[in-house]
Amino acid sequence: MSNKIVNWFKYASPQSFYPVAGKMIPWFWVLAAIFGVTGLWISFFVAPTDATQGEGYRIIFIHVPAAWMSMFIYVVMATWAGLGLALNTRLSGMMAQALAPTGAIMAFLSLWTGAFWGKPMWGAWWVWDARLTSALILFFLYIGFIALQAAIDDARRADKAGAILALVGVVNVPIIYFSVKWWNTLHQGASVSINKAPAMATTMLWGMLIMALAFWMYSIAVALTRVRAIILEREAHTEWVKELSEVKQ
Amino acid sequence: MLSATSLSCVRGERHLFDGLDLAVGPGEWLHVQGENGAGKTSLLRILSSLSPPAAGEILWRGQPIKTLGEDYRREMLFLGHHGAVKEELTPLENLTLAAQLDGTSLSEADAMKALARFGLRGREDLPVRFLSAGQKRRVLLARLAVRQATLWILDEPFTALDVKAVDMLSGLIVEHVTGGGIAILTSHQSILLPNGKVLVL
Amino acid sequence: MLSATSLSCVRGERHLFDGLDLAVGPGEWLHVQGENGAGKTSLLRILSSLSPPAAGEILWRGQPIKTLGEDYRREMLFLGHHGAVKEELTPLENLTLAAQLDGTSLSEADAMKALARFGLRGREDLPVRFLSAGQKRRVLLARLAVRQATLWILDEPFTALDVKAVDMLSGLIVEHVTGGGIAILTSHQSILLPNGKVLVL
Amino acid sequence: MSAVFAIIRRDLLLAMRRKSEVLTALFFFIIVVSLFPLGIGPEPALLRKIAPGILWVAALLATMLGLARLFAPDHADGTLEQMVLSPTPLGLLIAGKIAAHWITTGLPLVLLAPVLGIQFDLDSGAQGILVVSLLLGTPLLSLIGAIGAALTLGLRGGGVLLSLLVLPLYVPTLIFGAGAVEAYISGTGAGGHLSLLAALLVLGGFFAPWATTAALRIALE
Amino acid sequence: MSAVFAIIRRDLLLAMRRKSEVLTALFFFIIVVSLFPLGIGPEPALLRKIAPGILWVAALLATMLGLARLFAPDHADGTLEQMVLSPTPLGLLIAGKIAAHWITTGLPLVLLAPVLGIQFDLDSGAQGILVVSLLLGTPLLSLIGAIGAALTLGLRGGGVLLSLLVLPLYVPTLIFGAGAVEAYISGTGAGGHLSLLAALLVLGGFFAPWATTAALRIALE
Amino acid sequence: MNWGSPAEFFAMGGYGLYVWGSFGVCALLMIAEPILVGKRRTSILRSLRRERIAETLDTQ
Ligand code: HEM
Ligand SMILES: Nc1ncnc2c1ncn2[C@@H]1O[C@H](COP(=O)(O)OP(=O)(O)OP(=O)(O)O)[C@@H](O)[C@H]1O
Ligand SMILES: Nc1ncnc2c1ncn2[C@@H]1O[C@H](COP(=O)(O)OP(=O)(O)OP(=O)(O)O)[C@@H](O)[C@H]1O
Ligand SMILES: [Mg+2]
Ligand SMILES: [Mg+2]
Repeated sequence: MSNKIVNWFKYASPQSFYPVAGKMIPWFWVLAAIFGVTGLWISFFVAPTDATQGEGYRIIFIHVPAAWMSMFIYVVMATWAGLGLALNTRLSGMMAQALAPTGAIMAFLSLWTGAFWGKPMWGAWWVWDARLTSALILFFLYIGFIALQAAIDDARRADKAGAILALVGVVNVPIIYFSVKWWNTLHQGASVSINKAPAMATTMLWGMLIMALAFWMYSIAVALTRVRAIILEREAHTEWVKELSEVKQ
Repeated sequence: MLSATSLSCVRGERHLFDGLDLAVGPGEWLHVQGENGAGKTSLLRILSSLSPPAAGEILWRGQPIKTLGEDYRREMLFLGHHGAVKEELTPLENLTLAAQLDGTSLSEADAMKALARFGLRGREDLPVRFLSAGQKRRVLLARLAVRQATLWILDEPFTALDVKAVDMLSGLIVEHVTGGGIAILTSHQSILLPNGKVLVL
Repeated sequence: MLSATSLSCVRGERHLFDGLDLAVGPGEWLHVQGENGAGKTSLLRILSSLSPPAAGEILWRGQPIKTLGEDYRREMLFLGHHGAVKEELTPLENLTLAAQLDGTSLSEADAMKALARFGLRGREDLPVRFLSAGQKRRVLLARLAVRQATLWILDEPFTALDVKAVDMLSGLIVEHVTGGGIAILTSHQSILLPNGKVLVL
Repeated sequence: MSAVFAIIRRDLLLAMRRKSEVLTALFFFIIVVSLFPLGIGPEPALLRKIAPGILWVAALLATMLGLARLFAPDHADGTLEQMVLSPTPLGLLIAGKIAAHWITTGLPLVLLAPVLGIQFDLDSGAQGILVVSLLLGTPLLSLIGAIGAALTLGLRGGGVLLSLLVLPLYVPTLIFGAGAVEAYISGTGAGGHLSLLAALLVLGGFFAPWATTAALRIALE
Repeated sequence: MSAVFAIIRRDLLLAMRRKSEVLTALFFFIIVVSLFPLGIGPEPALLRKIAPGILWVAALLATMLGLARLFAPDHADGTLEQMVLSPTPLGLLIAGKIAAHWITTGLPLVLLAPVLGIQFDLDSGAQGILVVSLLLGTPLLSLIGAIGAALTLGLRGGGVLLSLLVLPLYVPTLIFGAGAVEAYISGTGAGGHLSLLAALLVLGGFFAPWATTAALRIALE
Repeated sequence: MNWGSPAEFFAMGGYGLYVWGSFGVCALLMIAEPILVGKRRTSILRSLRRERIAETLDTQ
């Protein structure tokens, strides 16, 4: 038991995490590529044309994974942030900081692909639908987190302040989601809303799931690469960084 | 009795000090000296528990101040570079409100007496923003006279004061120390008071 | 040659001074002394044309500074309580931008030299808000070394400086004055420099 | 406890001393509300329809404007350091400051809202709901805002960063607040919205002072 | 003249150094615009109708928020004193500061407005008019705002007092700006509104720096 | 297989703009992000190496 805790803390130090992450990154890239290629192949060549939406529906294969990842990454980020506040480990803050830009990109992609889907399907780039609106707010939360950390020069302070914001945000995300949903259904104003996926063909479902896996692997790979850069930046003046082979050469 | 063992302070990548030990007992005062940027202000902020040290521990009456918390803060008074004085309020209001924040209360007569002692008679009701640089500092220092605290931590208390005020403040410090209090202060001028220790950063 | 005749200054209902005359010629410097609140800062702001006197006139080379306007300001340098130093910028940027505002330009090498002279070597690229109280003042004072002005008006220039920096600044003032410049300054400490006049408020 | 009242009294005194502060938050509210008819045009039916939304958005912006000054002056002159070092628990002092902020900015808005409602031709029932929704909502705005104010304390460009952090968190308050009035007007009853608002207020009252305190400690380190 | 460019360069440098400043003004704009549908409801027809008004009011508020920081930091750290004492005429320096303010806050709004127009389903012609009206209007907002910023400099509660002074002066800009887009949508042609806006801009360009300079001198006395 | 010819593939049944607009931006971001992260890494590594060299020069 105690052995396990020791192990855990060992990997929670940037020094020992750095090489481990370095070894894992290529694998995640490989997995991302495999799932990506398979997913794309299914999306374009296996999945049949949709009865109502024609070929336009193929956007779903990136739209839904991006939307999922944007929500999932926020939760993971807040978890790391909470761990950082509770256990005062340096690595946690770095992880949260490394995840935020990727999460923001995913949120942006869900908005962008959604808009490019909405235009042909609804005739408008944007409607004030509940899901769209809450996705937009999630994007703002990411931007707020990134802007706050960018505005603080002291890394430790940035970590802690970001952690508080992320935790406050994670409490608020469900509240925001349900309030927006309720707002929209009460008004019943929107002439259109996202119709539940039309009895999705199993190939479509598979394509979507595999693409989601690809997005997942991609996110992990990028976040790990970024966290390694952050570790180097923050630990620049420690002995172990100076002893790294990539620094010595 | 305040003591610290192997304190260190890091700002950016600069180690301001490492392995610093100090101990000041009742009836003693400590003069922290050093060049500009040596880390005096940083040390005082650490000792007052405003910022945590990079390493090391600070003990008050033998117990770490981190665990003491409020009990330490109740016995300690920190006056920094900033005035902690509201420009819109008068010296009198500043003084009474500061006392209330500390959880004590201060009668108007006592407050007036403290202000008069610091040469602010006739300015009790003038908003602080009209006061001169030195008069603003005096309002701040009047808190020393009214707040009961065992440990004083003062960052450059003599700044902007004229000769008379410097004497007055020195007198106050001597009184505090001989009464069993402790004072830690920084100053670029030399201070001739009894029972002083010097720490050079 | 700066002279003033029967200046007076009123703040609120308080007459800080009335009928004040002064004259400082090339190669001389004036030490304005007085208790806290005597009106030193107010006088310096009047002399620098920042605020108008309640009565009286100020002449520069025999002409009233009000009509001289820019011509006076070009020959004069005023450094007040405030830093006029941007906390977000580095000392180097602060110095070069201040020079550009004055309509002159300053090479990076010269700026580095001035900063090094004031003991800021190695801090040229650190945003000013990370500097200590004394280091901030030094950035401000480095302007003295780079700006060509005949008349220096300095409000408490020695504040927050350590002994070494005080010597350095004194040296700079002596150099300026012996070169035919004029300096007017306030300080609560006595200053031992040649050719000084004293004005007690 | 007396320290809490002392801090409320002090903040109110400061607000009075700065005279303009309370009044101008109010005037900001009035002017923003009045800008819309100018920007949108004078059709009464259209204006009545958008009135709850506009009044609520204006109230939200007016509260938000004062937020940057919630802790900044105390930070600049060192009072905040003294508060951290005070023997009274910081959380209590912060709660006092938030209360004072609401009294000086939220409460006046609540009192003034009915007058502005008249400009938009709201009936007295809708006015009542508007006041109740603001009475429940504005303290929540102060509570949430305090977290943002503490997080951005002392940062360059803090004012705008603050709104970036805080506005997304204001969304539920806005939706339930404006929603209550609209629901009343459309005849579905405002009860649900108002009780959700009250629930959020209780939640905020518990957590916001705590989060604010933590953020302030970090800002001062 | 080189001092003017120096000051523009300096202010842009400061804006970059504070990193978030430019971006957050933009995001404030986006978020405020997004708040209105949340307060008013999602009906596309209604939203399309009020879109020009909302976009313009939000642009106006976004410009206004940054105004308090136009002179205040320079005042607090004594730079403004040095500018007054500088041999370069103060009016030129002030014009430089106003230009920098527009570049950092007004220009990004102009560039972003079309994206937000999409959210309200404006067609491309209306978008064009919106951009042109903002291009003429936002410099005017900076110019007028500078006068207000100078007048309230160093006053307690200045931020809110500032909006009180400035917002009424912004009314003509708002009416012509939002009016231009509405006129286009309703088919009456935006030419008249836009040329009035241009005339106001020329007028403002002449008088505002002068008035600002006078106000600054008074504030510093 | 859904497509008779490459042209058909790129037309996406008339939805080409939207489908490729989505997939294109997605691909763009997912290529740009790793490149930017890589740049960040190489720049910090470069400055670390430079510091190392400066240090060895100092000690000599
Ligand atoms: C800017 C526009 C849009 C945004 C921001 C957006 C956002 C989202 C989000 C956040 C999700 C995940 C929700 C969840 O899993 O519960 C999602 C899923 C989905 N979206 Fe969108 N969306 C947009 C436009 C569209 C359009 C135009 C369509 C189709 C006409 C669409 C179809 C779907 C489908 C089918 C799902 C999967 C639903 C499910 O898994 O239950 N979206 N979208
Ligand atoms: N991020 C940073 N990177 C490098 N150095 C830093 C950083 N932040 C602060 N410093 C340095 O830390 C020191 C802080 O010193 P401190 O304010 O404690 O000095 P001090 O002894 O009080 O000086 P003074 O007599 O001037 O008041 C300064 O030398 C400053 O340059
Ligand atoms: N509105 C007012 N009513 C009455 N007195 C005022 C008013 N405004 C300023 N004063 C007084 O004017 C004086 C201003 O002095 P000034 O700042 O010039 O002093 P100083 O000589 O520079 O002092 P120090 O050594 O403390 O810097 C102070 O005594 C202040 O109390
Ligand atoms: Mg110091
Ligand atoms: Mg003075």
